[in-house]
Amino acid sequence: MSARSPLGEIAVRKPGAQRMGFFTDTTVCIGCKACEVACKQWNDLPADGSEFRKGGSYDHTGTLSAATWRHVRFVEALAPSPALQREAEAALARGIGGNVPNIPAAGGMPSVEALGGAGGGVAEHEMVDLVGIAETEAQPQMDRWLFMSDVCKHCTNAGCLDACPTGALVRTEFETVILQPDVCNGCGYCIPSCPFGVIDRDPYDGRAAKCTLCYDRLEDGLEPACAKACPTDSIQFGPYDELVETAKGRVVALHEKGIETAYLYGAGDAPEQQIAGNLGAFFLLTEPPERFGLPAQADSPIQENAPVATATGLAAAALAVAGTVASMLIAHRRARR
Amino acid sequence: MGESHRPKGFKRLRGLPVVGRAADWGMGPHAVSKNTKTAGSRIAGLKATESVCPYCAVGCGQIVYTRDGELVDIEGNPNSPINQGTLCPKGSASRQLIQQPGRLTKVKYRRPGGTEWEELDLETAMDMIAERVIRAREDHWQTHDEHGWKVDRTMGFAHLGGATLDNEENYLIKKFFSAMGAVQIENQARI
Amino acid sequence: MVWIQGSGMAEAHPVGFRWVMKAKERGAKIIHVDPHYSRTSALADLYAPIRAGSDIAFLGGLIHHIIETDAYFKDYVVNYTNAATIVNEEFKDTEDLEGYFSGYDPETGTYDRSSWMYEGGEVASAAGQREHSTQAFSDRTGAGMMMGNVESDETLQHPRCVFQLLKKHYARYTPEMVEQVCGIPRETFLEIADTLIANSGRERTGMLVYAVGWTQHSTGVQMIRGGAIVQLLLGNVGRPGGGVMAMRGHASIQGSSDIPTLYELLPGYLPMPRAREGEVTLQDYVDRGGSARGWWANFDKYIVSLCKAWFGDNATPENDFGFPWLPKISGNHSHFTTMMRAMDGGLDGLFVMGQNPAVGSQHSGLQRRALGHLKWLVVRDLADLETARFWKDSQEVKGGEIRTEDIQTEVFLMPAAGHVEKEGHFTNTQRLLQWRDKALDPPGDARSELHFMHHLAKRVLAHYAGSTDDKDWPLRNLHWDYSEHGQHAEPNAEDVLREINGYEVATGRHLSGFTELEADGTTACGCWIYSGCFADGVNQTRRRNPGNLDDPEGGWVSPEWAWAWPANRRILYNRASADPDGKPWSERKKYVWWDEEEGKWTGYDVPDFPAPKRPDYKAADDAVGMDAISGDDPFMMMADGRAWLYSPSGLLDGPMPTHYEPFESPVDNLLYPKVPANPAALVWDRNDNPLNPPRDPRYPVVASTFRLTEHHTAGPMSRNLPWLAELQPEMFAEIDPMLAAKRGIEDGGWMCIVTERAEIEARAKVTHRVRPLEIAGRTVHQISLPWHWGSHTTSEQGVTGDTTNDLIALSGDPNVSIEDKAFSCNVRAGRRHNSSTARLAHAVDNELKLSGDHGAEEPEKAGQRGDSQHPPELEDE
Amino acid sequence: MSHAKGPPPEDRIRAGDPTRAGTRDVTPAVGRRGEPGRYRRAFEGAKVALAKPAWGDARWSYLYGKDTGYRAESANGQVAEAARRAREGEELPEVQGPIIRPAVWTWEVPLYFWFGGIASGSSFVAVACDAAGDHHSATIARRVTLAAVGPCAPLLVMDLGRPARFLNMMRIFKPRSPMSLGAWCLSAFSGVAFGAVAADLLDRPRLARLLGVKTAALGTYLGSYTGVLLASTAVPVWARSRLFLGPIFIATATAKGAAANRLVLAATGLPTGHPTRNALGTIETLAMAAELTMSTVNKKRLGRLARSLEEGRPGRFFQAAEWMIRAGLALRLARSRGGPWIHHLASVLFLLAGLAFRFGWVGAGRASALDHEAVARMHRTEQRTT
Repeated sequence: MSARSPLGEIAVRKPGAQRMGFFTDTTVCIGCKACEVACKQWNDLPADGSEFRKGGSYDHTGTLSAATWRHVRFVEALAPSPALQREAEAALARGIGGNVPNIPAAGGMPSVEALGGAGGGVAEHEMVDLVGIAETEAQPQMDRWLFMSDVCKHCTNAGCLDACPTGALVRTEFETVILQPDVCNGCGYCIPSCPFGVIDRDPYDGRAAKCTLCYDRLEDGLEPACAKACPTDSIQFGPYDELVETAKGRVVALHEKGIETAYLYGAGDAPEQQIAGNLGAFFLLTEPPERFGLPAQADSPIQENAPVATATGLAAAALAVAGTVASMLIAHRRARR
Repeated sequence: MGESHRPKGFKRLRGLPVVGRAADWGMGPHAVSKNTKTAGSRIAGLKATESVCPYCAVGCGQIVYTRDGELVDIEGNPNSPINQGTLCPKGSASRQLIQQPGRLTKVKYRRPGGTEWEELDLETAMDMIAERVIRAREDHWQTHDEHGWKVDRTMGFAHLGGATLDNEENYLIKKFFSAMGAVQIENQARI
Repeated sequence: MVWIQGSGMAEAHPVGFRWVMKAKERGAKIIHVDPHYSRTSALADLYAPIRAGSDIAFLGGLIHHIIETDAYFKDYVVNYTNAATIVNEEFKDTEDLEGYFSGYDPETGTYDRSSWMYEGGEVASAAGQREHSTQAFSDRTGAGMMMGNVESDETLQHPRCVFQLLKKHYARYTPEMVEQVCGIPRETFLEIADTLIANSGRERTGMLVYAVGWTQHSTGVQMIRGGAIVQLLLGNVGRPGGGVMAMRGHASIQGSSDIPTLYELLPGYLPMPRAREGEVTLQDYVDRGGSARGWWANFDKYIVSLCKAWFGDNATPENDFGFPWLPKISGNHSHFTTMMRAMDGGLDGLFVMGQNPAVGSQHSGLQRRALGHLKWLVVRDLADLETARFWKDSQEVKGGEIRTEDIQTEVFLMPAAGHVEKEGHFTNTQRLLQWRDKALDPPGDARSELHFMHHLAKRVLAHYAGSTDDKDWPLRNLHWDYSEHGQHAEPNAEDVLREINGYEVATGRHLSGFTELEADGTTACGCWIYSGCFADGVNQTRRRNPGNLDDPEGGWVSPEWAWAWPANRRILYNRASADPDGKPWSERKKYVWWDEEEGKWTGYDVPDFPAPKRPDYKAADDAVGMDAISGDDPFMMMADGRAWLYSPSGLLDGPMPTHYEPFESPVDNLLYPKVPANPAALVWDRNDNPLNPPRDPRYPVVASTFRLTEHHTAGPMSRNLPWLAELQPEMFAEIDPMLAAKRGIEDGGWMCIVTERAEIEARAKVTHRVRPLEIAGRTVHQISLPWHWGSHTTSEQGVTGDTTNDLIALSGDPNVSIEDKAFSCNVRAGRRHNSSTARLAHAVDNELKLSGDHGAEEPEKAGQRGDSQHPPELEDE
Repeated sequence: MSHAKGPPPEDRIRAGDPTRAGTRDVTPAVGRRGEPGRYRRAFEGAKVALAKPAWGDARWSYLYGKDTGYRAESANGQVAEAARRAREGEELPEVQGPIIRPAVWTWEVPLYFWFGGIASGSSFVAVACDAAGDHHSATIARRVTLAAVGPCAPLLVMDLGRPARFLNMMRIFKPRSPMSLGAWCLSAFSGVAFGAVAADLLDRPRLARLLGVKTAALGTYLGSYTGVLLASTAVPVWARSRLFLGPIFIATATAKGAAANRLVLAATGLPTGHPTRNALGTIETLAMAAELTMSTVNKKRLGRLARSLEEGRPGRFFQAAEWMIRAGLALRLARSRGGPWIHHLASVLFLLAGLAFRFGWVGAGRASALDHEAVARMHRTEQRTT
């Protein structure tokens, strides 16, 4: 299984160059956001607005954007409450495998009404009882708090790269995908073409922008700013094949430690299961991808859809031309008669 | 996983003789701009100075890259056994600390009862402060305290600060203010 | 094993946590005990939520469990601690006196500590000294104690031996009690205890990490003592992978204690001369501070060398080296006391350098008001900040309570140089002195503090040059000789460091270490513990060779990276890493050992022991100085060479940590119902410092504060920086979903937090990370508050918010006057209507309620509150 | 254009702060948009001081060594199997979005789609008229084509974030990108359509007819690529409509082209009952009927995803479009009694319906992209429409 990009896609060709990538291991991430800041520092990106976001735990960045190329997601994972646990166990015992009751969302707090709150001035003695009941019966317990530093995936099958009409997006000798700011005219097509919601057009500047995997640093043999800053090496950088080997070993090591939900997102998959032909920046996760805002499966939308859509479109167009001509001929023939 | 998941269509297209090559048109070297061709790090060849992060007490090593006396970049020092090149978000932002918006470059002065800042010349300010310290020392000098104990000190002025200052600075603060007889010298270590 | 309690290490020291993660990958267990489920908890193997302020009950529980299960490291405990030492008959425990130790004086709220002494030992200083401001220096080290006749029982069976006293003192700190007091389920507690035990001993070591989550309590020092006792019982001190790690919060906060800008200390932890103890002559001072036995026999050398550094050639044996002219302290001159003197109009001027008390100091509403009573204020910082502009747009001014025009304070806001714009060194949390080279010039009129102090000193010294007044002797004779360079006449920082390192007066030769210091005036040294940092005329703090970190033979010690005090030692008391015979306890944990062939101590680090002293050396009873320390007494700074499980002296509030509730606690003290709070703790009892009455139903919620990774302390170094400000844009409070539902508070919505001092508003972060705790059969809610926000920012992309410290009363640990951060409060939905501290507006004219003479400068201003002040009718509620 | 108003905050900060103090530049470092690192080596050929060459500082990990349990020997298939477990299965775990970004396009784009559709449809009409021998109508249709394609380029340029760089569209020819092909197609179409009209004016009918055929050939792509362009994105409602979007867009293009020409021909004096007018009426009716059918089928197929086509503003656009089509069709059926104005009204309704469809489709993309669960579900469910 090859993680190589097709040679024809590589725009910058240099002898001896090899694919470089990121391996982001969420099991050692401490959610400090050093990567976000180090990225902004090196790339001289502006702050992206100071909005207090609800429901996102400590995430006030929200998404990757034209001015934010690393973004740390926070997931407050809840374990089921004792009551739910019992219900689930009972269900399993009855043989209703897989149909385990849903665990409430981390962001979704129980509403005031649901918990029987009467607004502001509840007397202390009232409180104790209600709390006690809620505690033991319905309250889910905080289980794990997960952090994941998201970034451009530098896909093998890159949607943005396929979409770009100006050649502003190119694949480099490191098989990363970068946007050349001196070329981009801000057509915006790359934005919906990215299956990971990475690239964005800056509302002030008008051009699109995203992670370059620090192309300028790579040229001088420097590690990308985020990977360098990461205090716990949650973000690792290196030759892609080596990284994938390390990461696979990590998954096995975690399985041996009993963390059986650990898996790689974007590398090490069987060919028919690859995400966008494998990701240049891949992740080690312990929860389903959707918890981190990642799709379970993805590919370059153009590679996936454009051939068939073009075919049906053109076929329909041919039909339309034929139909138009036919109608016209029929009408005129009828008129002549 | 069904076969349908794979972009077989595109892969197959790419395999075709002419169409296949056309699939990669527009993506080769001619898409590369001049700037990209000459891309490189903005710190190559710059003066590098070794420093230490000013935030918490872990003491991470930093490298400061400057060009003609102007700050270009601060990043972690990979040689430091403490941080091995890494930095936390605050340390990573320390260039912005130096080049921060609203960085003071002039002495600001607020006169008694004043409603706005005024600007002062540094030397004037230093003279004014020296005069006030001397007066405060004299006005509140105690040879003995109210219990009759010999104290030889002034209670007229106090000092607070020091936890982010250099030890050399703290040393001069302690040495000089003690020589003046001041005892109310404190810092963050207690707060 | 890494045990983190009272610290959010991953939040506040992310890069330090790098090594915790490495340890975790190597198989170490990470334990986090904290009221606040933080990013540290998320990475820990085991997390236990604890009610803020109940840590001693937990620690006592651990001590109880370790002793009960016989799990302590016997060889270590018997040989290296004072477990076997017998305490005199007068001593009475809190178990005997229902919450008090013997010697309590309810009138003054202080202890007479003479009854806590060892049998046969004597305290050299007068009994009953009440200098609670300044923990008597001699006490800390046992210096001055006569150890010769002290008795011990190595079988640990004597009913009055320290071990048995510990056992008795903590007999009621059972897992069940821990559950009741701390809210930690019994199973979780036992799991933690057993993990600690399993990871300690000969083959394994465990490390304890704490930070201001412990220090900032009315029982802060005793919490740390409790942690130390656990670590000593488990044999985790002086060994690699062990220790009690204080995670310090500022770049050089360690340095600013070593070379202290602290009122009760001189450089190198020498005490300031104390008027009350009559330390007027050098001899008095040395007699009280020095010690006949142990390291402190060198005390006179350090103080004389310091005086030589300060007064140069003018310091002579005839004039006691100028010592008599040093100012003397007489009570508590700490920051809080000083600010209250300012409040009452007793202070003319204040220098604030790189600090923001208007946000960062406890009871900041009072701090801001006090600033307005100064005649002048000098603030030095990188940008405008709340402390400098309190007269312009503070809460009180904006709220209309105080008019700007009425504030007569003259303010100088001086532009300071940043860390890369000056050279000098920081001392980090592990005592490493690290030099920073200067990278660029500061902009405009910005200058370093070194420049400021140097040029201020030159002006003042010139003024006094012709004075003949005796009080001006120190200024006339001050040795102030630092070379200047550059267009701004910047003093040379290395010159200052050379003086700190010390030199031979006659030749100017740099000293190689404090062992070269003499008491006869032939050496000068600005800080004895730093002596050696400029050995051989080389700036040792500028060394940057990390060595081979992968070398299994101690490569990780990196002895040639920078320089650690003392004498470049990386682990203190590392003699304890070897057994009494001088052999490493285990091959796995070897660090420093006795080399019989060479006849000296050797190892990966600089041995913290006299190199040629044989492990089998036995000190004679009448030996003095270092000769009194036997070859198997690793804790050589203590007079008995032992680590103290029981502190016969040194602490003002008890020889053993005892659980007391915080002053503002919503629950009773289950262990000592008659003594809710630390009876010896400090409280400034004033109208403008009102306390929430204990167990007041109006304040049912426990609050504690914490730090965020994205911000730094009071905010001027982070809130003005767009890159950091956007990451945590608003002040928030973390609150559990149940309490939120009760109060109608919605996630992301506004809420208010109320105490007697203030009402602040914050965004609600409703999260399951915060858990209500079961405390003694009732549910107690906790909220957690970050404290980084203030009212001013310099930039459009900076952030502002309400100040958490507005909420907190002034109170303090009796030993070190550090604030108490656990408090009670109430919360409601919505925004505040008045300025945050409007509640104080009418309380500022101080009417005296209670006072006690504690030897403070103005005794009526500092009071102390023990149980006696608690309204009795609330006791049985 | 989606440009934010006024200077960005960091520029305001820079403008408010001094730039020099003493010897130092004190311009605050608050970032600059769109200029990643500025990519410029300070000194050509120079090394970076205190950094190990060839990514040396990154080529080791403190986590990965013999002393950590960081890595184990990789077992065959275990890693892929772990990923399969986490990523497969119909049941959707909790989604913490957003997953993708919506397109940033504003009103210019649907309007461009609309004009492009008319132009494309008109080019078909011109060819048909020529084929049927009605060269007069063909000339008119070629003019309508040119007139309709006229606003397209300006609209496209206006939508760019950097309109001054619109020529960069011509920098490369990239068949893979519908946007690139579309831009090339649009310029070729415009050029050829202009040539055809010029040939008409210069009285070169044979050339005009030839160019007319070429225009129509390009028109097949111009009319359909807009649908392809939307279908080739990660937006669920577009991507999952990939089989229908091209045909739907072509159908409306054909209808709009016919309708526009019918109206123009009527206005320029082509009499009622003229076979071309009749034929055009038939074409628009059939095309719109086809569109309505395909839309309905597509919506059925989309299932839950169709919500973004039914709700909110885009939903209202779709409803309006569908009602206009139904009304138009009804009017057509009633035409015998109502006379030509009814007929014209139907054509106008079809034209407007086409416009509403375009706005509806573009708007639905936004809603769909922000429906995190829909995005997640699209990638979870295994059976994809082919």
